[in-house]
Amino acid sequence: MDPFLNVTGICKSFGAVRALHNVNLLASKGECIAILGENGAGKTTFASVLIGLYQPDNGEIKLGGAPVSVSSPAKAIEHGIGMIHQHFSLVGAMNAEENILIGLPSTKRGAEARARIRQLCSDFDFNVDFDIRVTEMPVGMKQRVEILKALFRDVSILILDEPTSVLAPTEIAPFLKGVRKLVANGCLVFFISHKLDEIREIADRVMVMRHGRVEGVLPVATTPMAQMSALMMGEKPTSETVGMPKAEKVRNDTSSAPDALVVSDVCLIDPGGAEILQDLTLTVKAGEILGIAGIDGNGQTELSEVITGLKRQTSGAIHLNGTEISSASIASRIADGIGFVPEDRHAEGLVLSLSVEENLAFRSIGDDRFMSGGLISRRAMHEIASDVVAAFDIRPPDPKLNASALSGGNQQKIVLAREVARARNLLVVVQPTKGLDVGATDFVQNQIRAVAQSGVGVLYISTELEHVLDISDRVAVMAFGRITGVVDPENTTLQDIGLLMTAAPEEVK
Amino acid sequence: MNRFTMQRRIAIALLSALSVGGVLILLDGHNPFEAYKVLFLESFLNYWGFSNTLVKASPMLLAGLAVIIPMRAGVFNIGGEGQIYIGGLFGAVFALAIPNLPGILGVPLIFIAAAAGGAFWAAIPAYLKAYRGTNEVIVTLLMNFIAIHIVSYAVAGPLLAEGAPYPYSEEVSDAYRLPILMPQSDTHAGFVFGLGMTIILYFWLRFTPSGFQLDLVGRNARAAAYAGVDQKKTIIRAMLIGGSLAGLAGAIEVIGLKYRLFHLFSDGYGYDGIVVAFLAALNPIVAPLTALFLAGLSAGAGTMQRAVGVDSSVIEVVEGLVVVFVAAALVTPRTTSISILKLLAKNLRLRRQTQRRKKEA
Amino acid sequence: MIDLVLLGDVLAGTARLGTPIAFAALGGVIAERGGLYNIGLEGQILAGALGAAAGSFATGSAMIGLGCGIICGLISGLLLGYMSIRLRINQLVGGIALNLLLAGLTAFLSRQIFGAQAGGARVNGFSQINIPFLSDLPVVGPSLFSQDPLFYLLIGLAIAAWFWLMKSHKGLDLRAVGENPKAADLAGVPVFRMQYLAIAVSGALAALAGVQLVLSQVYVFAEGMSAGKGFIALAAIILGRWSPIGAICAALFFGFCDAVQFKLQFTSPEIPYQLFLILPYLASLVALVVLGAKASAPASVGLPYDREHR
Amino acid sequence: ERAAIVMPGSISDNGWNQAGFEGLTKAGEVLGFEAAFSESVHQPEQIEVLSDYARRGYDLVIGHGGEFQDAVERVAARFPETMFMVNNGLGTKDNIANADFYFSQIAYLMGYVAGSMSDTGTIGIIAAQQFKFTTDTVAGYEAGAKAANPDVRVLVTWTGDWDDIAKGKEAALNQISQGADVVWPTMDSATLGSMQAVQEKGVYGIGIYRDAINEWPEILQSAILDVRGNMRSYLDLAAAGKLEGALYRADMGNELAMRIGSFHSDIPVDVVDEVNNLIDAMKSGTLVVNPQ
Ligand SMILES: Nc1ncnc2c1ncn2[C@@H]1O[C@H](COP(=O)(O)OP(=O)(O)OP(=O)(O)O)[C@@H](O)[C@H]1O
Ligand SMILES: Nc1ncnc2c1ncn2[C@@H]1O[C@H](COP(=O)(O)OP(=O)(O)OP(=O)(O)O)[C@@H](O)[C@H]1O
Ligand SMILES: [Mg+2]
Ligand SMILES: [Mg+2]
Repeated sequence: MDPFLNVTGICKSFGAVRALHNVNLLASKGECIAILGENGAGKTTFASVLIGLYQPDNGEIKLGGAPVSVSSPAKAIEHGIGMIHQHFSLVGAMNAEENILIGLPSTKRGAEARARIRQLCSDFDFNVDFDIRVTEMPVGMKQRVEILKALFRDVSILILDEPTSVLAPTEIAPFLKGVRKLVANGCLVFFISHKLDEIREIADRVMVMRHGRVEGVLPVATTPMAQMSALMMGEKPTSETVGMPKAEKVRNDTSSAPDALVVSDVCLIDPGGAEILQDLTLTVKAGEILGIAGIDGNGQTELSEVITGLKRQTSGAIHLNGTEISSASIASRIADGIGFVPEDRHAEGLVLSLSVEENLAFRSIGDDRFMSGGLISRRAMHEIASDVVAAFDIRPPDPKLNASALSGGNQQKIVLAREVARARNLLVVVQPTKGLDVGATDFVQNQIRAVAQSGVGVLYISTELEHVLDISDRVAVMAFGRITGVVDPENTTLQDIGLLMTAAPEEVK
Repeated sequence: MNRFTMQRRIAIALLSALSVGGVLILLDGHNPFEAYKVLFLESFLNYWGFSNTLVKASPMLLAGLAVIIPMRAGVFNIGGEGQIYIGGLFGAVFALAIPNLPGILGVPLIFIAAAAGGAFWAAIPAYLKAYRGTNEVIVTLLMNFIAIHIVSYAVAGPLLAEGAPYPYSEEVSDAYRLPILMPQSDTHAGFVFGLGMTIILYFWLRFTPSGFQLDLVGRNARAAAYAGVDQKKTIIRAMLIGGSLAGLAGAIEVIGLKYRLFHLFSDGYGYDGIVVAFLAALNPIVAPLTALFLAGLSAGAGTMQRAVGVDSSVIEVVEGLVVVFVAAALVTPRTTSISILKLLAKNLRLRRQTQRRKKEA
Repeated sequence: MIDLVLLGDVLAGTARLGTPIAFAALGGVIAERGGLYNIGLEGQILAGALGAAAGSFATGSAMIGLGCGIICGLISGLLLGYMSIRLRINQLVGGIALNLLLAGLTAFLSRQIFGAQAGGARVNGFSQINIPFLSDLPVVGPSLFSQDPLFYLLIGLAIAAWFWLMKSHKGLDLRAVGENPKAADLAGVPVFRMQYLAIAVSGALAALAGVQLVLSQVYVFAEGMSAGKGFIALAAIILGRWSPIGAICAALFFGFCDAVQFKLQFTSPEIPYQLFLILPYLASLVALVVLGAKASAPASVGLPYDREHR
Repeated sequence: ERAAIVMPGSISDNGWNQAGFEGLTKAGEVLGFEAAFSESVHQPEQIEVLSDYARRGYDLVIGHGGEFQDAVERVAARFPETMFMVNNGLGTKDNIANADFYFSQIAYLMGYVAGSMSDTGTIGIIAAQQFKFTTDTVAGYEAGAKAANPDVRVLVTWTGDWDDIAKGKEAALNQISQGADVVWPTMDSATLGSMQAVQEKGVYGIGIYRDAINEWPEILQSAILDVRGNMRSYLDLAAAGKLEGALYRADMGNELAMRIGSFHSDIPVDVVDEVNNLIDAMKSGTLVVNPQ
């Protein structure tokens, strides 16, 4: 029997960067193929070719034995190919329903469509607010809308590009179950992820990519994880690739350390009157990593913004090293040595139209490091960037490249590198490992640990519970804009944390 | 499209524009080759033609910069035209009110007055944009019309020169007139002044934190806020600079070219500035080139009419076509923001490489 | 009683002065909602005017003139579309160049078609239609219900455009293109086709402004007869917050101020007339500030969409 | 002999510029001049264009409109061999001649006709922009109207635009709705719009530059400012090498340049006679209209 999808000899270059090199793949219906590879390996590019977003320089795609030309996403949809994108492609000014219905034939947009959307939501156990516009949604909800959009389109090939990166742990399981159901119904699913456990759970085969080539397509069940990583990393052991020994997991004893950050009784009420943060109090000691766990959308983002000055709290106080900074400007907090990795790298972490080196500098442009004789030293900027690019293994290793040309994971590394270097007194990170491959994740976690070890307080906010537990000295759990409990990551169970995460507001009091 | 090199694209573009225009010139009963010869030779390679080009390029350059700086902060200044008028008005009023200063003192003061006028006219949309979120495009556009009428009133009323057959003011005193660069012509020092501004602004944007931060606001306002840049202040600053530059363009027209304030003294230079700015991909250092291109086109077109007798309506068509086609050639696939200079440099490098390779082979 | 007559006058003047601006503004709204600036409105008004004059001149039929005007608008719209969508020329530069080109071309052609008597060749046009009963109403009757057919067409088109844009599926798709073309593309909207459609319709609507000037107002073509209406229309788009109805209200408001301005010149001849000429612009500005036009433009307007760029 | 004319507007504007263009080309044909022209030359280009013609060896360079006065003075100083002329100019030099019209004189006659023919006692005049030409015209028109009917009300509207036809129409409609039953539009292209309104509303109009009754039957009388004739008279001098740096002012005495057109058939004989008497008085100098 002919395979359903037959991809042969696909090549794609961007300028000097060879993003795909002679990619071949056979796949049949009812199969789930994971795509694994380092940041910048070409996963998203491959998916984009399938979906008609990029035109390959070479190669052929056959569907059901017949060559097809996927010259546009609309064509792809006609052929029953759908995709969930790594970076959301939603219309901010429209609500969830409109976003899902855009582009569909009129016959599929009637009242039944609305009913079906809600049905899908409950099938997948998705919490989506249909009354607000996408711009007002927390990232997790955006991702759910993105997923719904693809699911709604009755596809025979579905490509998921890091679909779970900002889903709450509680949402991931039902989502994966839903995907399995699709596969069982004969859908061909590509699942791009850096999370080996998810791949293991859901995929039948894994296609490992490296530097734009397919290194192998292996059955998941019989291939040890180590072999997958080895293929992906090019035989080198993980820690060496990233140029640093994997740090011993040492818990810092910070009980006698001074307080780096004290947040006391902070409330934040949004213009609509909703209480986003309620009497929130927490302390981060110098040299300590305080993890914040919680389901996305419970005020974590806002907490980080209040601390860094992007939002002004309605009441309450914030102290940094004993000095009140409650009403200090963002600029003065930057000058105070607060590093901040924001949640949305495209929206605020990066300026995509600037080069990598400028992105590495823009939040500290007045620093002596970047200045000479009162002027910005482009040379210093370049040299510092060259070092960072090497240390963080940012690819392609060209600091003059526009940030927009980098893969998602490499973009994240830029933000992290910049903020880690900047943080002298406090580092606030939100979803720092989002989109990073295994090696990069280790590297970044090590960097953050190193920052803490140098005496900087770290506030580590993430929905990736494992990473939080892995790195934190203490873990505070947030729900409904409050801290519902602070636990010791060594002596706590996932269940306890799960309870705290979903604690109803009245219980919290 | 992607496969063409820069030179080829520009060449093809110009050829297409000129052949379409040539047909019209032919229809109009003239020899297109003769007309085009004049168009090119007399805009740059002829003393008088080049002087005309420079005269026009001066306000265009400053008006272009007046678009570039605000645009780099994400503010769309359509108001160059109005700012030119108000700048010219302020400069002229100052020059006429205090006619007896030595030039060395008077000219800078006139410039300051004109810059203040332009900045004042830009401050209104800037304030509305920064603090009330009002769309700046519409405010600046409407204010252009208002400014033109204000100057029209001023020169027909309070400033009207004695015995003038047309609304214009008295002449400014000799000491205040900009020096003439090319003897016997009207080429005043305005373009040199514009070049100076260009260099200052280029370095400011590229090598000072405040310039860099202004650029950030335009590229990604949220990221700029996250970098501690005060967006409101930046918008105001950018517009004040833009307005000052346009105001200076007005002053240059008054004390460099006409020596009086005239009704309708700017012929849409504020709008030409938009073309100059975007053809330069918003890079100040490229703006002199694009200003010269546009000015040369307009000067050459004029001579084409006078020397060959081509109908001015046909000339407008040719001008429009050339701008369209050249703009099309300058758009590089997928890298709209790369500046012309960069592209040229890249091209040269490529060519040298291939030549070297050929030699080696 | 005098006041009522005055009011009726002003209303009629509003409709006359506002209608061409409103057509152009409506065209601008459609284009901008699809993510394209149409700075070429001014030139397209001229194209429509010339088309209408030439069509009616050649055949003696106003309807054919109308058709020719619309076709000229469609072509000029598609031309701008090609520049903005395919060539990805900066949309402001392209629009400004198109204005230059069309100003020249219409002048050239009109001299060819109508000869030396360029301004003088008068053509057949539309006459007023009195809506039964309504046109007999006092004050508003003669001014609003006894207008040329294109005024009614404007009202009809505005409502249709509003309905299409805000309520229909294709309208949603078009708005999505203007907000985030990549998202629309990935959702299966044929982005480029939608944009060409929008810009062509936009050109045709702008051309209707010229058609109205020629076939309903002055019955001749004159060089430069758009006289800046395309630029005022750009302001009306924003003042009307990118809504078809809003833009038309804004255009009519502008027309209203212009009509009032003429009246004021009589009542206060001692005030310099330039101040009255400023009035429509100033009033629009004040309206904008008072109404607090915070509503923002379609997020991607003016940015050429390149599928492979990220 | 070569002559060039530089105009501020389009040569097909049915008004000032068209008159200038035709004036030079027609005269050129008759007198054997080589004639060149530049249209739509705006403020910043004036000096450039004028100098260019001088440099190209044109013997006579004409700036068509008072707005060229200043630029001509600048350029003329540089090209002492070239003769310059400003139509509607003010201020002569050795090589700068001026030609203009005694606007208020002919406007007075138009005002007189309008004042006599108005049933409502209200008449109007529409102009684009306020400067010497228009203010003189308005003043003469008012004076003439008052002479015919001391109680007449004269409406003046400024449109700010020479070529905006829609505005021209609106201005006329406004005057008519204010009771004006004679309207005199004095713009360029925009005049067409005003005349359209005059025709639609069934009132009278007054023409300018040429005998407009041939195009619009509702024209009572036209102020023929024959730029052609005026230019012809000084081009004749130029051809003979006798053009001097002097003011050549056309008044009712110079019929080639300034005269009235045909009377509308509605105008009673006595009014016609009175007008002719006024013309005689003007010619003889017994009637002096201000401003001169
Ligand atoms: N539009 C583009 N322009 C320029 N370069 C690009 C473009 N798209 C992809 N690339 C380059 O192609 C390579 C592959 O990128 P891709 O996004 O496919 O990586 P990825 O495997 O998805 O990585 P990640 O895990 O970080 O998302 C990268 O080096 C990237 O810089
Ligand atoms: N279209 C544009 N919009 C906004 N910013 C731009 C645009 N084009 C260039 N820039 C920016 O303007 C600044 C100066 O421009 P320039 O092109 O000289 O920089 P550059 O390319 O880094 O210079 P070089 O290559 O010589 O080092 C840079 O920050 C550049 O990124
Ligand atoms: Mg990717
Ligand atoms: Mg990734």
